[in-house]
Amino acid sequence: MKKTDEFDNRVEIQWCPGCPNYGILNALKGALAELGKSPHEICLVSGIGQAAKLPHYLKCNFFNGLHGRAIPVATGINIANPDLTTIVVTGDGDCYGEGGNHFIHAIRRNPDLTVFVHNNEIYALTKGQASPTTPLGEKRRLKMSGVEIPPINMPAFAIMQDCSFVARGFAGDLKHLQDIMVRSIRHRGMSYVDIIQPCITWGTHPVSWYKERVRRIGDDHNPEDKNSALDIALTKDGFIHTGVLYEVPSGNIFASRFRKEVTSRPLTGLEIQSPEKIHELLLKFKPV
Amino acid sequence: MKKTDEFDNRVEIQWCPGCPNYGILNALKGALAELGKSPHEICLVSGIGQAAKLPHYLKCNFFNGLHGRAIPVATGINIANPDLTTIVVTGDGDCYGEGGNHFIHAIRRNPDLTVFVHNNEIYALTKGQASPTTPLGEKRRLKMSGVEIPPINMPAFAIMQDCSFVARGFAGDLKHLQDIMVRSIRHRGMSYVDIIQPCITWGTHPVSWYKERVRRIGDDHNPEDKNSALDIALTKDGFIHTGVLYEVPSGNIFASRFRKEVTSRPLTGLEIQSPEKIHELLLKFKPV
Amino acid sequence: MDDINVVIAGAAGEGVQTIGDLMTNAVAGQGYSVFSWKEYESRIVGGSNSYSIRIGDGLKNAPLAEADILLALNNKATDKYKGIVKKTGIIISVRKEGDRSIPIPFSSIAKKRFGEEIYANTIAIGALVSALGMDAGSIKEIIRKTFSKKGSDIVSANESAFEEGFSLAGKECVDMCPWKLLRKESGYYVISGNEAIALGAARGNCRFMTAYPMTPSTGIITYLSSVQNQLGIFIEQAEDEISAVNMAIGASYAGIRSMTATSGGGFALMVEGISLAGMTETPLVIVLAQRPGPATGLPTRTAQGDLLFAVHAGHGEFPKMIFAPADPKDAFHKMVRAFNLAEEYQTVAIVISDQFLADSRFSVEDFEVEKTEPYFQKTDTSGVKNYRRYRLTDSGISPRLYPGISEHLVCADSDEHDEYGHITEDLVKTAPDMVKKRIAKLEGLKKSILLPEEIALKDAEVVFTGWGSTRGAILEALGLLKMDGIKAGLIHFTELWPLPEYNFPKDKTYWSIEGNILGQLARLLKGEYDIHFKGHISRHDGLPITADYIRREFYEKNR
Amino acid sequence: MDDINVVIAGAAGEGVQTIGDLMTNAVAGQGYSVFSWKEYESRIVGGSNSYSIRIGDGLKNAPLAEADILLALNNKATDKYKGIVKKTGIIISVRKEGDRSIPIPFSSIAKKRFGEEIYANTIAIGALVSALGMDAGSIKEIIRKTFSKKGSDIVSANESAFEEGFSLAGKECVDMCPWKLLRKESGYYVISGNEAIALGAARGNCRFMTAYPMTPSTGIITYLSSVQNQLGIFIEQAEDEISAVNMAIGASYAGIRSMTATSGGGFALMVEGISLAGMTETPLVIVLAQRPGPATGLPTRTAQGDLLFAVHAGHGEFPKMIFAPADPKDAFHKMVRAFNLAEEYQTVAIVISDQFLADSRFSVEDFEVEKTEPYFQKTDTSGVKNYRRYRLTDSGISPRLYPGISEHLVCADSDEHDEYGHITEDLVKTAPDMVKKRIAKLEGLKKSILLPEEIALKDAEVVFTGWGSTRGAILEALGLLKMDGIKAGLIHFTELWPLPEYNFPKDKTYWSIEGNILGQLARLLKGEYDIHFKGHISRHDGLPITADYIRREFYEKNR
Ligand SMILES: Cc1ncc(C[n+]2csc(CCOP(=O)(O)OP(=O)(O)O)c2C)c(N)n1
Ligand SMILES: Cc1ncc(C[n+]2csc(CCOP(=O)(O)OP(=O)(O)O)c2C)c(N)n1
Ligand code: SF4
Ligand code: SF4
Ligand SMILES: [Mg+2]
Ligand SMILES: [Mg+2]
Repeated sequence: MKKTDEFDNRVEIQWCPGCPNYGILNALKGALAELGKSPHEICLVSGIGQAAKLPHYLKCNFFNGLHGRAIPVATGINIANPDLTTIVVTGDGDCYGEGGNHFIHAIRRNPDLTVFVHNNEIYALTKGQASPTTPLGEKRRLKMSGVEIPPINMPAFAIMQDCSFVARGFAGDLKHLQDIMVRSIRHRGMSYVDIIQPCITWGTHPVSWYKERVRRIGDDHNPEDKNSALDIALTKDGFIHTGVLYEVPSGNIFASRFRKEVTSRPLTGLEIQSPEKIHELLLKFKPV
Repeated sequence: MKKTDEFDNRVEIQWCPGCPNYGILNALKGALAELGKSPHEICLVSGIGQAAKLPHYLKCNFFNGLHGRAIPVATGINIANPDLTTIVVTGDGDCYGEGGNHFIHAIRRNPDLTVFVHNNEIYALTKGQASPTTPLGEKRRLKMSGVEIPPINMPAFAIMQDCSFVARGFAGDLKHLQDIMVRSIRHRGMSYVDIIQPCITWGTHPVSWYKERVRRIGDDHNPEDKNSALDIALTKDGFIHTGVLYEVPSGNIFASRFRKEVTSRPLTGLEIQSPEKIHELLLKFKPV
Repeated sequence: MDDINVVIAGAAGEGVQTIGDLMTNAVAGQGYSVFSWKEYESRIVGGSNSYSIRIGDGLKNAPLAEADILLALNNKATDKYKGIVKKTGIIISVRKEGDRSIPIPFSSIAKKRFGEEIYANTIAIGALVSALGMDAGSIKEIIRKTFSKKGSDIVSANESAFEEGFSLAGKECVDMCPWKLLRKESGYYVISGNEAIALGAARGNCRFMTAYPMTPSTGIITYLSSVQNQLGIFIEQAEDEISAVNMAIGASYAGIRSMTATSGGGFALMVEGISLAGMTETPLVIVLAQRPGPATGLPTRTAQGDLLFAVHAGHGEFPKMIFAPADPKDAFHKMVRAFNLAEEYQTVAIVISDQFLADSRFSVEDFEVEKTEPYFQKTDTSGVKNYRRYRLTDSGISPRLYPGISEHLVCADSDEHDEYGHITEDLVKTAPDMVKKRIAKLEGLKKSILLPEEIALKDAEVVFTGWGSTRGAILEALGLLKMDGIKAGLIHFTELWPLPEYNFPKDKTYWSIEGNILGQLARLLKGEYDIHFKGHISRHDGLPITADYIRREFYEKNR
Repeated sequence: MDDINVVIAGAAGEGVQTIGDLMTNAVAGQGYSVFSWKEYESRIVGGSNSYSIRIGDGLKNAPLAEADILLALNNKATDKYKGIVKKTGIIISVRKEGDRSIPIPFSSIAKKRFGEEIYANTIAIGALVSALGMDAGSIKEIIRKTFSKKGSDIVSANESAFEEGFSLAGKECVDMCPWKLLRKESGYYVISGNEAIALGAARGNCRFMTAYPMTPSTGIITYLSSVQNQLGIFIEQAEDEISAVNMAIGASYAGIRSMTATSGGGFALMVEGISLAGMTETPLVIVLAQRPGPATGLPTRTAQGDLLFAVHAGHGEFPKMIFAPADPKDAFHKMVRAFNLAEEYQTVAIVISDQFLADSRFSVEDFEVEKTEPYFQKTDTSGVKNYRRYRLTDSGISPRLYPGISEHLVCADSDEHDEYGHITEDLVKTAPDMVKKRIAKLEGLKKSILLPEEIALKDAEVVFTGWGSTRGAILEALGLLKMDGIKAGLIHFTELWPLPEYNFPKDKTYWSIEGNILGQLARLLKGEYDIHFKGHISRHDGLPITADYIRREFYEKNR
């Protein structure tokens, strides 16, 4: 097996000391090592935010793009070269706020990507505004009397829309998180993990508060059972349920018809378009 | 009661003869008359598409804006003047495609708006491409071998996210549609009606095909029962279930805290900001 | 038989498009050059549309304001368009309309004779073919082919309908119709700007196109989607334009040539992505098909209103290129150039077309497909230990590799970054150096951009400046003015950013001709060169500029 | 005691901001003018930040490159910043650093004496207060107030920490610290550009602000949200910038003054909305707080790189206004003007600031709150039977009503429309007339826009052109150059689009000074006026332009 430190680099990390993002970074390195991947086989794609800085801290190819737009970029990469292990690293603001439209349509499109959402229920990099997952009543910058609109439940939406791998992880339970990551990266088709990642600088609660509220989903849950998965995702018992909620073999994977009918090779490997083909098509524009 | 023809105007309608949009237009006029509204009390807001042309054909105030952006415009109007009956008229492409992010966040924000989505499962104005609601396998421009990605189920999402009024109407069952419209406009908070509106020019099926597949939801369904509403929305039995799926009293309506704490009057009616207030606040910037 | 303009008018859905397309192909099939352009409203049925077919012996790729033959499918259309018919022209219409008209009540005859209104179109075609003095036999062949899938009954009914129209018009034509389109040996391609752009992209080795539908750009992806398997180009409809531009950037980063296309409003949504391509130095080709704005504007009409917006699109400072092809053949080659230069300079190339170029069908003698070749940057990394995606170089061009193809890691960043692609906050050296590196590419680019085309400059007293799709009309206007004794020339731009080193002759009087109200190219030129304009000929009513229009405006404004 | 520059440096989260804010207030509270600016990295903890406080007798609202006093909270900060300390200056730092330094190991003393590192900041404040020769009593009072909520133990520990720092520094200071900040009677407002913009908007009767957070614009909505109930301004965080701009447009259409604010990337996303406001003729105010691009760029730094983008933002052609305030007082009034003119001309006003203006704290003697007044268009509709929202007028300005306020229907359309707001396809008259109507507003606007400010023009040989927040630094540079015997003047723009009628004096040598690499204002001026530039002084490293920098570059480029 590969070693985790193969993914180390010497870039200075800009997160606050003690931020749970460090744990997620390590879990990801662990998962990649466990999967036997090499840095050049991986491409991390991110937007902007604290989470979105992660690709800089892991030796790999990466594209650190615009706020909210990681998923389309990753989809494009996947089109060009499906042999790359392409992983989106994003935040709750990045993915569910600015990038909300791409996320919901990516689920339909089902590209062979893995999406990790560092969900800290806040816009951390911009210093503490509410995000789409901030619970009702929590105090956030611009909403100092408490947030008035309810959070979005994206895991539930994803299950409902038949995203074939939906999980929830916790940055305070790294072994479990690493397992989930391994499974999600192995999964063919779009896999999605919402990772609870307390922000210890701007957030309302310390990591310990979350630890008390996290419950691993029991073995009695069958991840192929959509109703039960949806039930767990919709449960509002004050607990955060972590584990794989939903996992079924992916149906149509993005671009599969094209790969079957035209070429199964990465498009990066195609020969240059022959001028003969162009002549051939042009001829159809010559009326006789 | 008002008369429907109070809402007639003399603008030439640009829809194809026989398009079910005519029926929706009439149902809306009927509903507004039934509610006793006058033209100047109403503001229709739309984006771009065939559906989005509707405001031109009904005597009222309107803002016919950009493709996909009707909901934010309507939300802004609602902030300024909640006394207006503000109704969004949009299409499946407009609302679930280009405007998807606004729709999912509007549900959370819960402004006192009504949203009618003319769902023809196609981009009609641009001549027949697939929309986010086009069923798998249907042939559409750009996808002449059949659409490969599954449709989005927005009514289910809306129910899941506690949108307090979710219904489905059918342009081939206008009496029923008008009833639903009346109820939805009366509802306080965001109400949302997805209206099946076959496109007889570019669509795959004639109105009769839909007629065979539409089933009114029975009286045994309790619209306050969220689980049952979700069940119906998620049902894939080949039938289209019309009626009010979900209706509960709205929780926090958008801006209600501000209306309570600051002013319940429309902001359009406020006095001009007094310079004294400015002086008062400026003083806080004078260190002593 | 040198220059005949046929205008077909009617409501949307009434057959204008069908008749126009069939006649265009039929006439072209006889060996004539044709130029067809459409004028239609943003609706699917109704309204009033027109389809003009200009028929020539040699190339005549520009719209004419006047018609030799008007075929009006309903009375409203007759009323609206009869004014454009020349004194020597004729009208074929439902009712009698003056001396020089051939009345044929298409629908009622169709209904009476063949039981269905649907045959009205074929009757009209028959009449037109007769008026043009064409050989009925070969056109009947086309009709047979067109309807062959519908069964022999339908075929023979259409044949009869054709003959009916042919003979009805034939009788009336006798003294009025001087035209005789005999079959010739030559042959032209007949192609729209959108189709040529699509094929040019394919020739440039584009492998991925994604777009969100928007008139008048949609034709590009529509055509490509119909040949995607043949060409091996992956096509994806995006959920919005923001996704489209970012998908294209992602695919390009990963190593395939990618593009998107849109119109003004969609382009506006792509602007942040343009800046991203500039910062990450990712090649990106965007086609911007203009229509009149602002906002939704006139969605099915034409304009040249987005030039300054495109040139300055994107926050921050970075190099980009702007092309504006003059016609389909030019568009074909410009696409190849756009892909080549976007790759060479690792930045954005915007190809600006407009509804007129996008939708009109032009004749092309020879595409010279081989004239422009796709070329590819080769980065030799043998011996490279320490690969740096953004290595500082004098040209500003860094070695570009693709992720996953080698052991070298390819790191792209939208933040200001160091040579490796990692975020930097070093304001002393790294950050300003990177700014300079990106801007340095402008130097090379300015040399790669083609100089404007100079026409009849030497003797000219009046010189017009133009850009893009108006070239054909302006050329024709030069001819008209020459007949009036005016020595006029043209400096025409089809590559317009960054503006190249160029000296405008000093002793001329300059006039700009543009499809916008502000004179956008003129403004750009004023900012860059030492040039003054005496006047601006501007069209901003949604219609294409014609030679006629230019002459009229020139006299009007020159008084 | 006329001009002292104090620089506080350390890691993010270490207290630089806290110390800087407290000292700014303390010094200002003593009656001095202060000017503070921050320089920080895009991270929450760590890195290296600085906070400069310039203290003066009169207004000194510009950054200085050199420091009289450096307070360095850790050794890395000492290393990075010691170079900027003047020969006559001193360093207060953890370790001894040359002759003129006062070593105070803040953290270890804090830990030793008070059990917690947290008191290090208060020790540092004590030292600084001592070095500046300030009265300890009044500053202690501020410290008491600051910590009063935390209980008396904390208050007294902080008092002791303060005294500890005060006396430690006092001992070393003896020969090194000439400064004596005695309390004075005068008093200034100390305010950031963002806060002044927010209050200006309130003064302009803004009733709705919506934005998506984006550095450095966020301060505006953050401040307004803290006083929303007092002012009666509704605040909403949008799900993205596209929503923000469209919500603002909706609210404005419905009758309340509305605004949004963002930075380059978010502005890019709003561009389609800008075009919408132009077409529907809806007043809209957008604040664009610049930071270095392209793309994410340097998110916490400053630049003037988005001018040309902003001027040309939006597809199609329509009038818009661009303001670029020089300082907070100017920003306050510009906001009122932006709201007034956006309403008068029914279109978009963009107010361009930058990170330097947004975040720095400036002294203001008197805001003259009453000088600019919000004024409102009144539309008399008594007797109007047939209300037309887009009635054609010579000025291009049509009678604007709000929906629901009267029986008159207010119909707004993003398509080209007739006078009633209904979609038109009439290309003969309605469409081109509407284009002309909108563009006609430019005439009035050009007269409403203020002429540039002229400084020392008469005798000047060299004339600089500048815009926006660089005014303070350029003014100071004029002074430096004067001492060198160079006669320099300034033409400074704070309202820059549409450019007004203006004659640049002919006999001058022009240089542009801008926080960008391409000389964007210079390009704009070249396109509009008859002006040539001898050179461009450009800063593009993310830092604000200083007088020093201007002088150095001027000599460098003038050799
Ligand atoms: C178009 C655009 N809008 C806004 C921003 C500013 N911005 C950067 S990160 C961020 C929020 C990040 O929140 P999240 O994704 O939850 O990441 P976190 O910092 O919490 O990990 C915002 C609003 C931006 N960079 N680009
Ligand atoms: C930004 C932008 N992108 C694309 C378009 C082109 N466009 C106009 S309507 C439309 C689709 C409309 O589909 P839908 O909302 O379902 O309306 P329908 O015509 O089917 O009623 C599109 C893509 C546009 N006007 N603006
Ligand atoms: S601000 Fe919060 S999320 Fe960001 S690095 Fe610090 S602790 Fe982590
Ligand atoms: S194209 Fe379809 S949706 Fe549009 S008007 Fe015609 S029938 Fe109706
Ligand atoms: Mg977050
Ligand atoms: Mg539709």
